[in-house]
Amino acid sequence: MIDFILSIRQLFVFIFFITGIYFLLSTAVGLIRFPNLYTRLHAGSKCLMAGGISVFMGCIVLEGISFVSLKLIVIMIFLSITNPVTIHVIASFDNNYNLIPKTYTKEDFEK
Amino acid sequence: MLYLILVIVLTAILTFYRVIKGPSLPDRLVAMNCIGVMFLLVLVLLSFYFERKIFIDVALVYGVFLFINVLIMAKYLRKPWKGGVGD
Amino acid sequence: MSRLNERFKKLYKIGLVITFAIFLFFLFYDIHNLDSDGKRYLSEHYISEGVQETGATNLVASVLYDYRAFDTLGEATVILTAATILAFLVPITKATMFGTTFKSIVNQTITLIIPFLAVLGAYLLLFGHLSPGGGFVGGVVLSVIPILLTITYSVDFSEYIFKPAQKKLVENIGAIGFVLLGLLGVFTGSNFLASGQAPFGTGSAGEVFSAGLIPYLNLMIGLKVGAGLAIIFNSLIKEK
Amino acid sequence: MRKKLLTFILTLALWFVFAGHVSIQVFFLGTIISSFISLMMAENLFRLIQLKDGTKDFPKKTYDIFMVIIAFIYDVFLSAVKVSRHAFEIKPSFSPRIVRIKTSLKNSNSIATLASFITFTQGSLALDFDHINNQYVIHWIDVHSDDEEERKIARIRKHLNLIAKIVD
Repeated sequence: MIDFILSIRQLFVFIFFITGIYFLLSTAVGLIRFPNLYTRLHAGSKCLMAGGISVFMGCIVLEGISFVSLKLIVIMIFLSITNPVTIHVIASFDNNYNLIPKTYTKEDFEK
Repeated sequence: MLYLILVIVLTAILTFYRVIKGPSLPDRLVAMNCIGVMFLLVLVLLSFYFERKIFIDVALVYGVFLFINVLIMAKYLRKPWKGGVGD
Repeated sequence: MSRLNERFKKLYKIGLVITFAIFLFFLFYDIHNLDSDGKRYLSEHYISEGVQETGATNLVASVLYDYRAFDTLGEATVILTAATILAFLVPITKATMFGTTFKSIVNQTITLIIPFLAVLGAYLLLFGHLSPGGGFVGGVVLSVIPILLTITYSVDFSEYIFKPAQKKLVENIGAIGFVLLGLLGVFTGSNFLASGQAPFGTGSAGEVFSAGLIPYLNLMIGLKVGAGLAIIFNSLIKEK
Repeated sequence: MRKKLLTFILTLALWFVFAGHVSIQVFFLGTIISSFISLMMAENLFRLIQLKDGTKDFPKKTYDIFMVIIAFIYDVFLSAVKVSRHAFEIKPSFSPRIVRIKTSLKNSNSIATLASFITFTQGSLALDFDHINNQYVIHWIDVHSDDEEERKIARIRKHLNLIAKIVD
């Protein structure tokens, strides 16, 4: 009975790690092959977070119920809160990046 | 476990192509953010490989600094104007 | 002549890389062969007897704050000097910087994660002798809070919440408290900054209140580094 | 007072997770630190959330938060499959479009939550937020016709109702 539960746990860990590798590889391939910035932002937000969450879930199943898995859950929540904000900041940075040098002329700097 | 770490490092090296090539500055920022998260995963997996669970604290602090780093870069980096400081 | 000059410039970079590689190779070769000689008696002593003598399970903390604590005092003085000189030299007038302005989405998220950062910094400060971390890392994490307030709102708002005089006071408390804690060793009849040899009692290793003076020294270094970095960042960003 | 108590309990739980073991000394230190943090920051943390009904409908609210988390994880994986399918095509084909969507949310806390939800739904990315007209600027990865656009906007409205139930 115990062997059965152990093999089930190994199977779940294996499935989670394989999906994580697939999403991380698709992140790298997408960043190389996509044509412009906004489509690259899609690859950098969704595939990356799916890969990260699945690798963390594999580690949690491998560890079991303890304080270490609670700490892993804290890191997971922190990443999933901050990553959309990072992507939004880079996108709005690109908007201003193209706009600002046109709106300031040379006379503004001489003042 | 060791093969998993090697595959993640290989994807990070693939992503580094975009950092070198990238035509504009936001492309490089996105690629750098991706490399940072991948190495955070490597740190977590290394703590499982060496069976020292206390190293997860290092990954936590690394995640905090990654967020701050990208925010400050996105705020103050810009295209240099003619006759300015960076020209 | 100019063509020769260009070729020399190219060869100069390649030669620099090769020289550096050879230097690193010899360095690593020496470190790798360190085992064969009898040069490691000091580190063997630290590894085998460090936990018993100082009471800290983190061996790096036991070296930094017990065996070589006097070096740490010198390192911490560097930050104090840098903060005072920057606050003295940088002019007070403010200029416009062309940074991008953040929307309310960023502000709300930062308001959510600031208590998390405060708890993380306090944990790294107070558990420096049990886990990786310690005074320097904990101080940097604590100083991230004023830096975040500066880059999302403005310098004025950040200096309204954490006043510059308060930050100076906290840094001075850290600097003076370190020396006063070191003098405690002299009063009990042993050396300056001694915690393992002085008769304080190291406690049982692995608990929170143990390891003699090390947690308190960690706390002082953390306060000093955190306040110092916040002062340096706020005096360099002169945004209107 | 209720806000301070909630902040105190949350930070104390976070402290125990970091510390890694439970003993009297850890509890003593954690009480000091989390009371200090909750006295300083409770007003700023819950500045814009109105706790109108109090503890009366606590089980219903917990159920709603649970539903939001399930929807979040489901959306992340479904959208990642869709983008990764584009990455492994022989010739990557897109038809991007930029759309503006008007919202009825007034709370700036729920606006931030909805922005991170939009980033993780299928094929959409929140580029910017317009404070004057109260609308999002959204980039879609593949929209082929106007008919399809309507269907995708309806999917965002579902998230909007879900979030308006919890924080608004």
